[in-house]
Amino acid sequence: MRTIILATAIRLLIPVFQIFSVYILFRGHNHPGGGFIGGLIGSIGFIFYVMTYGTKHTLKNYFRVHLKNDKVADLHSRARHRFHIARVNSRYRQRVEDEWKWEHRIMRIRPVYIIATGLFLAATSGLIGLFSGNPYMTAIWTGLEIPIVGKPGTTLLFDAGVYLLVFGIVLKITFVMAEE
Amino acid sequence: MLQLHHLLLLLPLLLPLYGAIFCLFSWNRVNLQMAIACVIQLAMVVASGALLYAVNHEGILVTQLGNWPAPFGITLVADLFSALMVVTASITGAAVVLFSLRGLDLPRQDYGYYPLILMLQMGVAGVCLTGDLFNLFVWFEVLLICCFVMITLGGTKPQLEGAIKYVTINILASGLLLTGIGVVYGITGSLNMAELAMLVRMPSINKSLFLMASTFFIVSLGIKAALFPLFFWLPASYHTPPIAISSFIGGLLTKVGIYAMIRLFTLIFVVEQELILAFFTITAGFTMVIGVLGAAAHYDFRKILSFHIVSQIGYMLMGLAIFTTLSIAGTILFIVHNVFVKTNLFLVSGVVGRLKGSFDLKKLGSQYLQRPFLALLFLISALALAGLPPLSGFWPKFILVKAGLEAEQYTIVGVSLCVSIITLFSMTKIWNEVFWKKQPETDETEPDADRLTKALLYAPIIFLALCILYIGLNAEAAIGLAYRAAEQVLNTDLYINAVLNR
Amino acid sequence: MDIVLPFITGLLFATGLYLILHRHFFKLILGIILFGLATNLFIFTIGRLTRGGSPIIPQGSEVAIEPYADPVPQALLLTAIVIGFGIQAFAIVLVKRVYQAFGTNNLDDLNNTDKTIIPPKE
Amino acid sequence: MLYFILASLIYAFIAPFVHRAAGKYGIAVQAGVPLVLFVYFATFLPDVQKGEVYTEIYNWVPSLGVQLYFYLDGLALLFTLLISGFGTLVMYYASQYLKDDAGLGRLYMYLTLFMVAMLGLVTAGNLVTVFICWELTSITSYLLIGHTHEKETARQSALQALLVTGLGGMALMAGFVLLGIAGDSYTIPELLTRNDLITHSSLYLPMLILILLGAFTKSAQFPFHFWLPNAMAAPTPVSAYLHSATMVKAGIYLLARLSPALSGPDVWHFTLLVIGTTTALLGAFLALQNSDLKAILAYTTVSALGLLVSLIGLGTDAAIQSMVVFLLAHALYKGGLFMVAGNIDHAAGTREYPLLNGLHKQMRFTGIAAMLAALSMAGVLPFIGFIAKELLYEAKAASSYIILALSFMVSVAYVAVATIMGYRIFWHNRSEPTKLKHQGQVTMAYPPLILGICALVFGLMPGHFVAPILGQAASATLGETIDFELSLWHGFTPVLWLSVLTILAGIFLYSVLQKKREPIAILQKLYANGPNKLYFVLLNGLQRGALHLTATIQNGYLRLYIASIILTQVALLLYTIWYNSPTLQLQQKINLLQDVLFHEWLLILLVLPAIYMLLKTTSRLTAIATLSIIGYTASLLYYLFGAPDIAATQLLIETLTVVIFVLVLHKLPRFQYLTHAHRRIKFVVISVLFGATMTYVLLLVKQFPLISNLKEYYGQNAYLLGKGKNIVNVILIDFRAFDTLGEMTVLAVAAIGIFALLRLRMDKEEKA
Amino acid sequence: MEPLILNINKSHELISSLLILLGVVFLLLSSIGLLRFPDFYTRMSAVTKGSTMGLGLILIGLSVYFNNIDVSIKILLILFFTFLTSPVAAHVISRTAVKLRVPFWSRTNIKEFEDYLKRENAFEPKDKPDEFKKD
Amino acid sequence: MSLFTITLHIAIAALAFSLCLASIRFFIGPSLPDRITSFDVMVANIISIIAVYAEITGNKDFIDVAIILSIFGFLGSISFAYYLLKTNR
Repeated sequence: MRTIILATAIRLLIPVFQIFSVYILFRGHNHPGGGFIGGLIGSIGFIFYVMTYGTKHTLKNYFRVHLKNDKVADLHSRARHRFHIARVNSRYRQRVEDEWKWEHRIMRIRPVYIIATGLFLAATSGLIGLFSGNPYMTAIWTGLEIPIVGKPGTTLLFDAGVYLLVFGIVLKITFVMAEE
Repeated sequence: MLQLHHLLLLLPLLLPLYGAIFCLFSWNRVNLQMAIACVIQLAMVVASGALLYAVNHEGILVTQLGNWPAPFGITLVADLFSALMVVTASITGAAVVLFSLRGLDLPRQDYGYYPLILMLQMGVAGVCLTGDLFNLFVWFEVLLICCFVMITLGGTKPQLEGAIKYVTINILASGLLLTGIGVVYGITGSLNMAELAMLVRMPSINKSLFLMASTFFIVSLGIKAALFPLFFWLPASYHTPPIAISSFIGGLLTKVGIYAMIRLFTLIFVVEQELILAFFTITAGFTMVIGVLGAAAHYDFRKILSFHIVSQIGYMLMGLAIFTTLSIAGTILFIVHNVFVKTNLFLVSGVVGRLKGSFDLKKLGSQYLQRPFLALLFLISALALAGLPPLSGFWPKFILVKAGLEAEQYTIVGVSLCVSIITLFSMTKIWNEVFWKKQPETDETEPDADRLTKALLYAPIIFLALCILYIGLNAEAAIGLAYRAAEQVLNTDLYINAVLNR
Repeated sequence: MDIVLPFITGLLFATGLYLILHRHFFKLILGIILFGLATNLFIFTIGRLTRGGSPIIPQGSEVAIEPYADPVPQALLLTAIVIGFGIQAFAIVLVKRVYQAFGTNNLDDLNNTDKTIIPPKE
Repeated sequence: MLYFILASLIYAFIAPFVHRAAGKYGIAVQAGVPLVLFVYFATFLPDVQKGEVYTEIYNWVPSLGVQLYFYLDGLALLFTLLISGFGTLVMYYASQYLKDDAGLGRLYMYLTLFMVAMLGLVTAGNLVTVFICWELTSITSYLLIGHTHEKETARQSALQALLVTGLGGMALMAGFVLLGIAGDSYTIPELLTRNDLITHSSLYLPMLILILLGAFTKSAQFPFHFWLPNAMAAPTPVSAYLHSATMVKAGIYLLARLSPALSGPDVWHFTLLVIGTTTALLGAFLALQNSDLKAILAYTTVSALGLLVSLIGLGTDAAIQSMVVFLLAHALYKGGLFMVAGNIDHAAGTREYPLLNGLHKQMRFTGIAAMLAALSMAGVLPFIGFIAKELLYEAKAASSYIILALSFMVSVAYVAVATIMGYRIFWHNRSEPTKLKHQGQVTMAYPPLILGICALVFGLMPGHFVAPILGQAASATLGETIDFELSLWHGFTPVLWLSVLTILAGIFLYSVLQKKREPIAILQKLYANGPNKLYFVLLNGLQRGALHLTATIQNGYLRLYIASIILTQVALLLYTIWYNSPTLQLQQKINLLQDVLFHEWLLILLVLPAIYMLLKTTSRLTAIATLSIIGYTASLLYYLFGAPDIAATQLLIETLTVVIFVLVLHKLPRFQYLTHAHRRIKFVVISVLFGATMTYVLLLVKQFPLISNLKEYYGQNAYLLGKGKNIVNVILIDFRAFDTLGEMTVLAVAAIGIFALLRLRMDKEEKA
Repeated sequence: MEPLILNINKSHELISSLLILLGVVFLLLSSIGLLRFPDFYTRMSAVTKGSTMGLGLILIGLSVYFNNIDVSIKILLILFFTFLTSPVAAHVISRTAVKLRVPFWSRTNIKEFEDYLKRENAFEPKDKPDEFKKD
Repeated sequence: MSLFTITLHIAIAALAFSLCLASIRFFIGPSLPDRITSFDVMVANIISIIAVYAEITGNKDFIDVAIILSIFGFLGSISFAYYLLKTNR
């Protein structure tokens, strides 16, 4: 389904969805929204992407992080090396991908890891209360007041866990199914 | 700083959760997952043992999650009964995990078996420890979906075939359970089990509506516990997955359903009790009889065991139906004993199946001469299942019979005794066919197992057999515990006061 | 609306069950989803309905101002919906796999493991 | 005493290893264990003979009133001596008889286990302990009878024995519990003193029936006698042990033990007498019909057990006295004869006595042993069997002449059997002596010889050895102290003449049997349809019935399963509604219809055709789209009634379901109508019923006000304590965050499950 | 029940309600078009423009009513999404329709497409699922 | 009830009516793309209903639902199209 109109629209929409999803996550405490809805919105862009480009392309473009390029590090200064890594990991990743070299160490971000991180965040947000002598999941609040978020506390951590989990799950399901 | 009882109540839930998380993090490294699972299981046994110890010495433990007062947040409660369940589950889980190190084929282990079994344990602990009706539903769903996945893990044809029935019927059950919870909320406006128990005992509550609500719980929990007109999913599916899975599911899950029934029908649904108990009595009788007849009819090792699960659920329900302290104690003891025994029998069948490559009784034989030690282990579990003294099965049966006769419920006692004879018959059928009979000629060669594999396969069976023997021989400890647990279960004021902190 | 929604719920229950009782896979899965929908609607209806007021504390206030809908059934419902989604997704995939493995769309062809077969009398 | 029994129990489990390690000389250890026990119990003789009772109490399960209560009085001591003494002989005999058997080690184990169980049974002073040992003897005897387990018959007989005695065991358990309830105690000594309480209890009759059922099955009384002859499939040492002195006598022991507590009412005496006499006659008759030596012995054992039961049933002093003497005599001669039969079987390879002739030259010692035992059995003068028979006749004569006549007939049969065993096989020389496979082993003849000599010695000097202990046993059975004297010679009393007559008649019967060998056909046929047949019919019926029932119930059709589940739910709901429930105020409801707004009506209008469409469509995609329309409508309803969070979630879920469907849809089956329309009717009925019931429930519940303090609490505190303004969200991640944690777990597992389901395919033939 | 008062003072209410009514009319018209037009392609054209327009008007009316920066941003966001996605969706669906050879109205001038349609036929599957024949 | 509210109620009724009209097209078909189109229109109608309802209740938060629906309605129609193309390929 790679029509040029759809493909372009999707490419544009993905970052919008991402930002919007984080927004929904953060304001969920005071307005409709929250981790679940946010996670779904965040992952929806990738569903589109999978539908238009296929699983492999999606994985290649978004779920491989090029961490290091040792050879380059020898040639350049530290600052340039950092820049290079940033470049490799952001805008120009496709171009780097094309000239495959062993020096690029690639880390796969598996959806399972996202799921596990989400669960871990959610479970651990409760532990903070537990180890301060209260029951599990007792909320601890910071004194700050941030515009959209309100007062951040452990519940926000919990919500972020839900977000990541839902994100990971939708990705996992979509990838597996689309590969069929 | 950290308060111990908060931690104790949570460890049975958090340990498997964190174990599962770490297993997910080490997704492609099975060996690491094995190590994590083993360590977590060991820790679970210790933690649940500590919980039981604490409950035994200090009475009912309560923690209000999130520090919200009782009816508003979610409460975790551990009385003796639930602590016993948790201990039983964790011991069984440890045995099964040990078994599955070598008893389960590697691809299955690779595809998330360990996180699944850990989350399943979390679900079981959640059901046992929660003091909130909706939370109960959530944990039921957790263990349900874990079961779905574990039953289909591997995706062989029989597995899929069994799973489709299992999944459909259990989804229905969940729907009905949710509906029931909705009705209860619609009547009382509360979800906390202790508060509900308090409300139900007030004159202002509409008793007939509450009776109506209880039917949803009878049916949905009855499906999960595999009662008579609702048990069909169990024989359809439990014999299809690999043994390491079906032993855990078959050993534990229906008992969790019975646990929930006992909890709810002693605590909350106490309106029009004669009616409910009469229904339970009839159902218990039919469950026993139909289950055991199914076992008598079949010639497949695992199918026989599956039908026996149904039959034994009848005994447990019978204890609830008689509704005296003694009978509830009998049921509690029966649950504990039956989890061990059933798991162990499944594991024995797994060893036989793994070493001989078949579960069909007609194709097996000569195991008595080839593996006398395994025969002994099987005999211990089988006789315990049939309730022969002085193994663990005898005491709960005796207690139930005693309680039943004291309560003048002669019919159900008679039925239960006849059923136990047929149970004995079907167990000896396995013994006759698998162990005594001469091996029929087959051209299949026996897969050989190395020493470590054998040790890992046998170790959990020996361990569980020792548990069975321990319960049987040192019955006073177990019975005393069960009796006190039953007293706690029936003395609802204790529960209500502990939770609502009055 | 308090009077009409129960009927809709009952209708959805009936339809869902009727679809489940078909022997066709696809209808089974449709029925399961519809049944879940009916259950959700049931819970929503049984916590009394309030037209309009959402359980969100308005700006400038520290407590909720009546009339607002009972937030408890809503919270339960959210959890139930999400759980139901997880299970339904699994069920859909399961049905697909069963269809793939057996090549049949008839549930009645799937009673090999379960059916008790009476052997002929010797 | 506990330590002795425990030690031998533990020894039982290491017996196979001892056997393997010690080889040929292991028998010293194996037989040594019962010997030590015998000696140990013998040390109690002096005390017990004085009428003292030795007790030892350990608490086991005090909460159920279960103790390890050892209660050693005369009766118990008699049995312990029999058991351990016989145990010694049988161990030795087994070591000779099964010299080359691979399973000998295990046989030792089971024999020792069995012995310990029997000892526990007779010394136990607590009903529960009695029952535990009772069941242990059942299960060990199952394992013993099935020793030659690769033979079909052995397995079947073992199963039969187990099922019959197990059935009795279950009955016994219930009976014991009832007895415990009626007598308000589980300790036997206490129960023995509460005869009045028990016999006047309303539970007496069921209790009696249940206990008798247990005792009768164990002691092979009519109609449960059939398992005993079949159990002869066991190797002879086992038969000699189980079926002469020990297991079958457990029932007798139990009756004797409980007789002080239970006797009194006519029903007790009558039942025992009738059943006992019937069994005695039947057993004697069947013994004469058979030609297999072990079968003959088995049936005479059945018959003897019947006599013992009838004696207990008589319950007079004389009857009980004769009971204990006959018990001892029977154990001695029957054990010996079994071993003799085993020796013959071992040497000749057959047990059909018509084939056996003139064996005395080849098996001299066995012959002598057989002769001694047979004489005792026939009740010839200097043997203990004679004393037993005298007493028997005296006891019976005191009650009724009919019973005496019956006893006489039974005794005549015994004489005939004894003649066969002691004379026919060994000294009957009319035809060629049978060729043996190998010479009789002298070592195998020792145990029966010892038993025979015992019978002789006890007969000659009854007062010295046996009278005191037998007296105590009789007292224990009667529940009161009695004078007990045994003497060989009573003078020329009528009873003596009767004895002589018995022997003459028996020899006459024997000679008749020699000529006319054909069994009586009609009776044979009648018996072939007797209890044994009944057992098999029942067993097969059970299996086939179970099969048919299971095939009906577990039929593999998911639809029917679901229909039955839903019907149960509906039935329960309707019953509770009918039983007692507030009526639905319909008028009030109809008035409410005015409140429904126009657009709400329109939304509902949307649902109805959508449902119709869903049922009618033949396109998969349309069905999914219709489903999502219904879902969107529902979410719009949520939205309109103040639940934006649910509405949003429902929309997302609905769309995501569509996506999942779409991703797997082309792998899903096409639409087809598989069920015929007329079949669908009943499903329509069930569905409509279910939907209507749910609607009714909903309307009914909504009729009453909902008083919930949750809503108010959350409304008050969501912002102040939970720091969030969206109450639903605060509930989800703070008040009830634990639910959400569970929900997350479900989702994570579902994802893993979908992944595993799609990727992992263990079926090899199926391509991934 | 309060008396019906046309509160002119609240001019944003007036403007908003007018805009909304206008939008509703657009939506209604597009629905009618969807129902009445003869073939898929004409319906498509009626719908995409009409419904997007109607939705836009309603949303603008909403933002006028609330007159609030938050709401306006959100509404801009919706408008952005709708204006971006609605044509894309229409494009994708019509493309699909052409590929599936959904029939044209008899009076459509089809000649200029003929080449394209022929090329499309090469991609036709051999075994077509039956549901397309039915629908 | 002011005239403004009445106007909005009329608007919402009209939108619901429009929804019904679209659903009629959905039910009569005849081709699948037709259905998808009408599905699109229905989503637009639902968004409008949500918007108007937010105005009736004066609750700004309700608009969020509209945003979410506007995103996801797109996903629905795209995935239907995806299916049609995928089975057709």
